[in-house]
Amino acid sequence: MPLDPTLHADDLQAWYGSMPVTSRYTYGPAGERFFRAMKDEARILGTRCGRCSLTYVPGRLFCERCFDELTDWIEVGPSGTIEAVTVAYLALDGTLLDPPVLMALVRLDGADTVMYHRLGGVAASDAKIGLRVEAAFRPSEDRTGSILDIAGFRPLGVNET
Amino acid sequence: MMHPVAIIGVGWSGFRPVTPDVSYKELIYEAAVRAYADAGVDPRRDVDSFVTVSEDFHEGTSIFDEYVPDQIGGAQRPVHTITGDGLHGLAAAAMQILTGRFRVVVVEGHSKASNILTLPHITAYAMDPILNRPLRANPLAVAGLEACRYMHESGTTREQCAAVVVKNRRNALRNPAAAFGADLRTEDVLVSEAVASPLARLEISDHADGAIVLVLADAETAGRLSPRPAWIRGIGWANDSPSLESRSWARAVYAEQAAAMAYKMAGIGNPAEEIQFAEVDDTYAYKELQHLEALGLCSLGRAGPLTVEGATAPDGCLPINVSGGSLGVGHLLEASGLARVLEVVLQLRGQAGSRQLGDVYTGLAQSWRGVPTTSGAVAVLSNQLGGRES
Amino acid sequence: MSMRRVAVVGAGMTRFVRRAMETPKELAWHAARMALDSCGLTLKDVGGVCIGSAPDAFDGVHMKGEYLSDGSGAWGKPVMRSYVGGGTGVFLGPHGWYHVASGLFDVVLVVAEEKMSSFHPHAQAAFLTIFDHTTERPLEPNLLWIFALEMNRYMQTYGISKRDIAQVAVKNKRNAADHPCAMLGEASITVEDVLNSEVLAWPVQRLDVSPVSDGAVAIVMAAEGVAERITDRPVWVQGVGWNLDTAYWTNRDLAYPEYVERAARMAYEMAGVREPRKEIHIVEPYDPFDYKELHHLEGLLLADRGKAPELTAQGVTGRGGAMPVCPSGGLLGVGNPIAAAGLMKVAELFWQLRGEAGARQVPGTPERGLAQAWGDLMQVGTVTILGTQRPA
Amino acid sequence: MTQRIASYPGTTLSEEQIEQGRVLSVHDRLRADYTWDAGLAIGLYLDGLKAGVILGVRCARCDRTVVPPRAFCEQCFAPMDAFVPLADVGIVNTFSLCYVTWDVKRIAEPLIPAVIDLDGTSPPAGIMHLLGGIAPDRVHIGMRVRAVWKPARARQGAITDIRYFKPHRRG
Repeated sequence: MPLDPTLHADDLQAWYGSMPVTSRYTYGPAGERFFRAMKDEARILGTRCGRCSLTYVPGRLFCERCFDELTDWIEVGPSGTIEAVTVAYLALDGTLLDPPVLMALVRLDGADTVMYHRLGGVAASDAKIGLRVEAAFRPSEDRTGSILDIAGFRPLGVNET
Repeated sequence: MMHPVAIIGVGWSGFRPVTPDVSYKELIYEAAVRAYADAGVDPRRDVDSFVTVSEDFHEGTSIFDEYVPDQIGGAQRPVHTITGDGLHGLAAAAMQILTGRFRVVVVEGHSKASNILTLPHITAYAMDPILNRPLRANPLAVAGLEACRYMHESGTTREQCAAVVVKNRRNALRNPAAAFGADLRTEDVLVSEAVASPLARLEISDHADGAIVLVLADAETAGRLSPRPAWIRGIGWANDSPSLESRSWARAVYAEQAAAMAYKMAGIGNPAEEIQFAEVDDTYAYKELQHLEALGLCSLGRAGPLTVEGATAPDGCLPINVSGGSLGVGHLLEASGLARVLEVVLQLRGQAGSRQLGDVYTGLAQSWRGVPTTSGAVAVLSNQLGGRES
Repeated sequence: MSMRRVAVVGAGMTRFVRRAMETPKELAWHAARMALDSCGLTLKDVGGVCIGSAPDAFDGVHMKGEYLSDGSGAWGKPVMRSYVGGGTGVFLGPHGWYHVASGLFDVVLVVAEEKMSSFHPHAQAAFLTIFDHTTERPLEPNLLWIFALEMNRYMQTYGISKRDIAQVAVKNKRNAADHPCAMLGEASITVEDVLNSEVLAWPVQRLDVSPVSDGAVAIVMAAEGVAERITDRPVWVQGVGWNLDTAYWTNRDLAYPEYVERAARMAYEMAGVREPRKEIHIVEPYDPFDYKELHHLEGLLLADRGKAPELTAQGVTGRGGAMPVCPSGGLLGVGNPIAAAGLMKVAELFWQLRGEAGARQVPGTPERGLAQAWGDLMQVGTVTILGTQRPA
Repeated sequence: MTQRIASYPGTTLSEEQIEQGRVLSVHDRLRADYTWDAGLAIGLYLDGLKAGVILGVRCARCDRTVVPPRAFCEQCFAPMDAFVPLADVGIVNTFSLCYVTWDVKRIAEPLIPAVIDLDGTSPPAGIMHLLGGIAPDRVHIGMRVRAVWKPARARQGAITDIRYFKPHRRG
């Protein structure tokens, strides 16, 4: 006969624990070049795949579609167009963000892919697909070679389109 | 498929928001015992190979493969882990049988999501550590962005998304295994608090605990053991780009490609006509609509209106997620795809109780691995070997 | 139904290094690209992709298979990742085999990758969480515990000395001096060096252990009829086998790896091998620790229990011996980026059986080789048998 | 490799190149916290440890008694029959002298992990734990050991309720 499965509520136990995972990531050759350009010159670089006529931004070492190595680096942006936007109300730990954060997909002028980043300087109600924006870089002394070297994307000035 | 493969046994335990009375091993063991009784096999004698699906960070253990064999009867047998959805595990099992060297293969998937205290942090760790993660956004923002783009290009409205929630959670009321049955109105969904616009809280499936085990067999064994085998007429799986930057956002290209592979194998030329009912991924309400269109079950932009008109209700012309889907049953992490397959098998056997659809002989199950992946799989099942000519 | 035969037609790999600059995707791409180039194929020719990679904790990415998919050539293709701990790399043999033998794919690209250096500061700490979270982890075990416990039991049961075992480290690190991708190739290493190295977890000392590494390896597998058009020397998959023992490793006899024997018998049966010691001409058993090569040779039925050290002492397992073992240089010499380390052994057999192993080429004309990996809690055996002869 | 391949990709870095920023890098830490349901078998195992008892479990079909307990027998797949309190005495099946902590810090006094086959199990079945109260060089496979428990009030229902196993003379 099987084990007596009758457990009572106070018999229930759980063991608390966590998985210690601490990481350090190097950028690879393409990441090195892309983020150096962001850090040192506030420039956004992509790589172009001639075979697929496709410009990846940020620039990559290889084309995922044809596997060619990508060596043709070109500058793109800093202005671009919103292709999707969301108002994110929850932080990573599930607590409410006040104010919420706007995240967007931005297709930079000259790029065939989008950049996933924060959107600022615009009311949520005005943040729509098609809005023209530009990258707002942090001051050079605050740039470290990170995606955060761009503070976020802002609507283009009134007269620029 | 040169040599037909059938699902001859199904077993599950759960699905409930919490399962504090059982360890993951006991939860899986319960499902396995049911599956083996249903199939009429003894795992220690009759099963040639076992496939399990899991992800280390969902389990809280590195190399979780270590802890899978005992509770499915696989100790000292060929057992391997696929880090994918249960449908990827089903594909791995079917391929082994198709080699001709394995007659009976078992697939197992489970969720103990209630034991995970920091799931959003873990999901965020799947994002690119250099390009995306430093932005520290909640991964639901990726779903919000996809919903925004999909609704922009398809014309789908929030009301149509809300109709999916109402349908699936009402379907779940007739599924005794479902955790989140409810009788809601679209207004309830629309007014629920915004999470990542346009997604509101009730449009996001909650997680549940549970385990599912399926027993697959070759034609000869299925014929011998099973009164009503569920034949796998076609199976397919595909990935779009894993990067947020270069993937397709409006269309679920992974589902289009996985379906094309499965339909080709099943000899299905017109899915909208030949697929009678389907269980598709609805991790978020808009995904059911996006997936219906990607699967060719209706054209771009039509899934929303069809849902509001009741075409995808149990009594509609194309019943979708009669089980309740993830919204109604609960999201089962890597076992989600197996929950979709489970309902299709029960329907094809006529064992779906008060949810039973009428005369059904060909159904489809589709899964997606969730944010931030573009990984999906499709299986086409039938209770007739050749699939009745429509 | 006669089984659809499958062959390896191409292979490629990166150097195994201590701290790679490349991202995991880029490491996978380098190996996959080289494997396709080696047999003149492009991504268009690839039907499906099989990825093998071990703990997500190392590369530091959850659902790592998805993250690696573009680097593995899986854009817009069917792809899945198999993961059986340390056994993963050689399990890619069976995994790729059943993709092709099922009839679903004519050509599959099989890619193994590991970047352990992304776990900071030291990859070994990631292994705490392989132990049972409730009944063992609270004791704060170090990964070395489980190897030292097994090594000690093996030594005690068969009366094997540290010196017997150190020969393996010397043999493999010297062999690795001829491997262009090796981390720890060392032509002049001696048994004394191994015996005098720092004691980590007795009886395990520093030079008994393979290094933490980054790297990627890829092979291309194709169905009969396609393979012969791709290369005039396809190397056939003659046998595959895998076996997973109970998780309760403290209830098992650690002196003998029964799961390796079961996996080997499965592969021998498929390959029609009745006398392994005669019919296996090259062996690449898993050697994350030097004693493991001996332990596994016995599990593979290629040496009597407790007698593998004698074969090593007699030079039988040297590169010029009757049964070369780890001519590649093994994990001890080439390096141990876990999943990639296992597939490196399969790639070594591919190059050896085609006479393309350069300075590592074993003499004569070997026709059949066996690669084996081990993993989990002293618990999984994976075996791939390759041969120049097309299976009957 | 194939002689045709001239050079192999993969560039290695030194720790200094990264730490001094000559090569870019970014750090991260996974927040992964869990409460793992112990369930029936391990729930009662932990209860037993709190009460100063090591519980095994018995399969009548296979006529074996094993530890740690499990709800089913992995050999015959039948549910286990009964919990069996075991003596907290056993034999060292194997051991190690470990001079490195789990997070790779060097320690002078070694930890002595061991597999201890407990009396009352059949065939002999062990658990992993630590040895103590003995000079490292005197530890040997086959020696008899007994559990040293934390005081009852300090026990919480955990494997660490046993501090270690120390040498034990018979009787």
